[in-house]
Amino acid sequence: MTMLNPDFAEELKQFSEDSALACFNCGTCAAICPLIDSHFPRSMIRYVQIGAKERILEAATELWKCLHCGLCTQTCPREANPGEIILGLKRLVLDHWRKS
Amino acid sequence: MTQAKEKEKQHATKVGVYICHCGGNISDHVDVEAVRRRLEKVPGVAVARTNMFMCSDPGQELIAEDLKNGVVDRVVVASCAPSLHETTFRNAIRRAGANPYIYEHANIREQVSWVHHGAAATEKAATLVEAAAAKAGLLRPLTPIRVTAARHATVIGGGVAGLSAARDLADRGIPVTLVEKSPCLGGQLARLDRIAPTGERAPELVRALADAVLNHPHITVFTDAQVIATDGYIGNFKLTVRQEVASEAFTGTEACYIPFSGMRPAGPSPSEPREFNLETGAIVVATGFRSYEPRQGEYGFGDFASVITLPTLIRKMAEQDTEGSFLEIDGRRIRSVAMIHCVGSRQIPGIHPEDASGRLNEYCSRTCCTATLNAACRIRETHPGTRVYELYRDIRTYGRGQEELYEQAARDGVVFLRFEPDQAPEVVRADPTDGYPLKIRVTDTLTFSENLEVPADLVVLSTGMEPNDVSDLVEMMKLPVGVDRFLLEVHPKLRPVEMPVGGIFVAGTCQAPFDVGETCNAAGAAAVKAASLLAEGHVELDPFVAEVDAERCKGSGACVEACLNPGALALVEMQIGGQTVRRAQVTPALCLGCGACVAVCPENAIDVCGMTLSQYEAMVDAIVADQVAADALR
Amino acid sequence: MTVPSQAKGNKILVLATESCAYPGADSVGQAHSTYPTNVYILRVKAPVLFPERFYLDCFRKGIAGIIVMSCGEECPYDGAYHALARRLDRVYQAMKAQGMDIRRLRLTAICTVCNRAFLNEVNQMNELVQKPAAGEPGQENG
Amino acid sequence: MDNSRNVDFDAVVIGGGIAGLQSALDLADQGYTVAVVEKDASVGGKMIRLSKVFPTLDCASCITTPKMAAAAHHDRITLFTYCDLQSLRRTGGMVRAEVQQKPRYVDAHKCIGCRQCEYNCPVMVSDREQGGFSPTKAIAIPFSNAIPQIAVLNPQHCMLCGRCEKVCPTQAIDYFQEPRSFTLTAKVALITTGFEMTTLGDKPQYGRGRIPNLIDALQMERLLAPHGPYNRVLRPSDGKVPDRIAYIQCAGSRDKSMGVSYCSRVCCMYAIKQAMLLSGALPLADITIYYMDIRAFGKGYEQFFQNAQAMGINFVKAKVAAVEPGPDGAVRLHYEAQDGDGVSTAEHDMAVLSLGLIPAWNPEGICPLATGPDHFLESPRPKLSPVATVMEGVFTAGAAVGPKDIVDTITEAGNAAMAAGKYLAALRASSARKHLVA
Repeated sequence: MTMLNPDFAEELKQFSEDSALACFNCGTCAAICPLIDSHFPRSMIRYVQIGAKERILEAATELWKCLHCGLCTQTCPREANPGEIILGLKRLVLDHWRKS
Repeated sequence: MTQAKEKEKQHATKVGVYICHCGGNISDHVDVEAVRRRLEKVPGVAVARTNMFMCSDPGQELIAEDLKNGVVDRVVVASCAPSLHETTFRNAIRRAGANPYIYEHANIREQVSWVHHGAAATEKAATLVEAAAAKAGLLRPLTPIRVTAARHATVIGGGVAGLSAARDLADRGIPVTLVEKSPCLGGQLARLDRIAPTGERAPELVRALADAVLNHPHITVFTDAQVIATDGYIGNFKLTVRQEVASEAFTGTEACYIPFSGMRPAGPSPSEPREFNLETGAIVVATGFRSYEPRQGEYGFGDFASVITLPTLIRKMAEQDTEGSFLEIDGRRIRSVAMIHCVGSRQIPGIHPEDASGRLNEYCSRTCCTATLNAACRIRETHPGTRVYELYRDIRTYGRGQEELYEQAARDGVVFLRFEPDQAPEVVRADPTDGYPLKIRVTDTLTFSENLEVPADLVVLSTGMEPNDVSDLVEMMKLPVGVDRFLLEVHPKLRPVEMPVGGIFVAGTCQAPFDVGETCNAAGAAAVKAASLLAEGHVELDPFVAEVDAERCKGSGACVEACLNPGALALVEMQIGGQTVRRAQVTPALCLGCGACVAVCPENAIDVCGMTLSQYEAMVDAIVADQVAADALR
Repeated sequence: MTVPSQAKGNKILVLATESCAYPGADSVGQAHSTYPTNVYILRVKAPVLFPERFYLDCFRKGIAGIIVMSCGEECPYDGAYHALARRLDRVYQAMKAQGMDIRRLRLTAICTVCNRAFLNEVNQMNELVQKPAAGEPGQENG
Repeated sequence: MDNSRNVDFDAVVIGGGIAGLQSALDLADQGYTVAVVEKDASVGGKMIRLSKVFPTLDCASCITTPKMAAAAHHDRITLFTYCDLQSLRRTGGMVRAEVQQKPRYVDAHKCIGCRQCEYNCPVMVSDREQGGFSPTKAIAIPFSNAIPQIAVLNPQHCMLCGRCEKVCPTQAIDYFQEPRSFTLTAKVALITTGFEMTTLGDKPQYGRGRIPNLIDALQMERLLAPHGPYNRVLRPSDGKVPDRIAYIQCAGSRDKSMGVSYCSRVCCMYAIKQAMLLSGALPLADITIYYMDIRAFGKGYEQFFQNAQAMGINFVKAKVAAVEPGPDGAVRLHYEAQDGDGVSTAEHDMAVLSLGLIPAWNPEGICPLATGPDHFLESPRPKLSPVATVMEGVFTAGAAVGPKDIVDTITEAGNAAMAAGKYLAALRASSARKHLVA
């Protein structure tokens, strides 16, 4: 059982634009992503929404598979800017690694 | 009329038979040409024609031309169910200058081509059309019954729909009486605060509408009042209204708005219950809805004080109307609110339990998604410290400005979780270490069906709509009720605000869940039908009523005894051949046309116009004709 | 030659009320369900119109079965249903007196969405009229 | 239909779809005279082009044609078809509508709708009324149940061979017909201009309309219609009976990458309706609806959705991200299966884009009506008077004022007729008062 942690979104604000909450989980970004055949990047965005920071850290290496081609951001129906969120998460993870 | 004479008459008429392909709906299964060829040979049938769409303009024109040219004087159209197009063709005949009651309809789509296939379908279609032609041969021109209509309408229910319909009718110059059960006007709208998505204040909307109604010279309002008896018919209803003594004494000389109750008209109310009669031409039923009451234990309702319904939340928030980092409810600081959608709506047999009377609300209540999002946005705006979670099945923000509200809620930080109906969230007491009194366990499909826990100080149930219990009106006025228990219109597209009893209309949430704007549309649509009805001062009714053959009637009185509508039939003294005799007489506007009298007359002296016993006998003869022919060959 | 599905002499007459059973039959059509072709539906305002002799005449003319599909207790004409039920009792007595199988006349209530009930009724009656049995019209004395 | 001179009415209705027809009928039944201005050659709007309608599955033609005929035959209603509205102004308490009738190249008074011109015309033209799947002629009656039944010549394709002129029994062909302008005056106006669909080309990821067997929902309406192009459902590229059919929801709604952020309100229900009709027409076919939220909000709609699930129609919660052509005419979809294995592809024999609704008319330059951010007409009082506009004496109903299904449109049209009727009654009363004073 994962307990939701809504404060994580706040924490992320210092690293990224605050658009993860705009995502309505349609999956376009995951399906359009040419590199990663999983739920990525929606999985990361969803973890931000529910505040599952440890999940993001566990799967951190996935973030670096993203080459920022911009397709997800271009096609996002809610303009949630998935590319920017992934970039922010990279910063967050780096910061976490630096601190630990 | 003797049988021989009737036969003679049947053959003296020229029946036109018009068979519809229905663009393949019929002709894919019924050989329409074969039917036409067979009908052409039937004695009494002058012409038989076919058309791709008989209901289309060229189709109707075929009939009109034949009538105008004197080729036919009786008409049979074989097409879809009569409920769809009987009126269409009667009107076409009327436009061609003929009497619309020389028409008979044969249903060869719903009752043939859609249920039978192959040669047997064609055979049956032909037989049904032959039967219709046999009846048509015996039809007589009839004159509609003209009834004067009281230029007055009664609206039952003083919520948005009732107020709006009353004002509409009164603005058209029609005097209106509005009867409201409770002491106040405004209905369920008075129990709301800000209305999504425009943010308008419900009390202001109620006040505006109620003021217009209370100050209207053509509207009389009775609160604490109910219709307890109805009588009469379209244009001439007689209602008995009972007004109770107001539960709380109110003697104000001006109407006043009571928050969460509505607009209280100026007093004083009667000191004793009173009953009075109303004569009215049309009735608008606008009896509204009530909010679903969750069952004991449903998502913890009743088990935990901090599980409340959305209407309760709206009221508590409005009454406090505070700003501040955290929402406070009953003095408790709310850090986290979880809102659960579809409570008492979209219930599924086998998953959701039925209530004591076996009912299940399988319908969507239409308004709750937006109302919930609206409340969530409001909380996030005025109490940014309070977290909001929404647990939903589908977000149904279908209306204008509603999808935007959904996005705004998301951007304001509302977290959405989606559950499948067979994996409903569970509201449980949290562990002391969780720091919250309650938590909700949910299998969230947005998070790859992981099991998540939502911490909650407050759980809000988005309860759906149920129609108000109007079984007394349903009984009295013979109103049809759908499987969803809302009042059932005649047809959602052809006659969306009409009840089958002429002159009775339906408006608003007693018919289906609607939001405020949709309710006003429904009220306007009902009002426009009532206005059209009452505009002329008289109403024309179908002439399908009993008729006495005074020559045959011996005055036995059997019909009067059998008659189901007191007053429709009576024995009266009249002069026949210089003698005073007692004979049966019909009051057409009161006759229901049921035919109870027909069956009991020992002299066959009474019949229902347009559906006489001999017409039915002719149809049966046509149906068995092939057997008779086969027997003859044997 | 295949036997036509609509063998002679097995026609079923349905008297269907215009406010309940007749739209009910239409609803069966809208669902594109199928039922035997020997079922002939006549639209009636209220079956209370028909005197006893109408039913007996129909059987005499060769109708094999009659189903009166009324609105039941929902009947829009107060009291008509009971008057109808009493009348049909008298028809049953007459049928018995003539040695007819009284199952060939059925009184039932069908609503506008009673698709399954409608199909049940017509299928049951069809089964009955397909078997030549004692009491078939015309064989009363056999 | 003599429109050579200016004519006075109580009300002018702009748009002869179901909303306009219903308002016109409800106004005329109250005793008012009504002019209906329709841009197409036939009234009936989008509804007459549909196969069947949800949730009753009545045939659309059976509900629309009686209303079309009733309006056409009503003593107090005059139809002006094939007419564009040039301007609509209020002056001196009156509404003046400048209207231009497009040339049919056929004399409307002489044409008897016999179709001899159509039968004899040698030029085949793709029939837009049949989704472009079957041909019509360069001169033709617009469609079988059109009202009025008057032929229209398509000048873009006509070769001026003269055959139609030769065979016309009433000498109705007029190759030199010019547009005709006239003015209608009325006391109130109703704007019921309806909607158009977004286009297949809106999203590059959906192939911009160039993927074979990826069609739009209105085209599927024609394939399903009893009087459709093939009289059965076949896929357009090769005439094969499709076994696997997909519906792509929100393919023109709720998607800012396509410029439409709102919900088009009807697509869930029309997709479910078409899926049910398809499973009736092709009982063995696999039908899948890819959706984000099923919005079955109206009376009887949820039950309709449940019935579709019970019939075996598959519902997959996913927004299709991209579509591309597959082998043998198949259509390949890419999506993220939320409950399954993440990113998935699926091949279907054909796929239908559930396109969204956009307004069919823009008041800019024609009349001073305001539009909202979604470009539909603005309704300043959407709660208590959804049919009011910012112009006095001008009312609106139906999809002109936001996407709407037929049931809601018909009810709203009734309310618009009520509002217009009230306005007319008030005018009548005040002019009577003036008379008394004078």
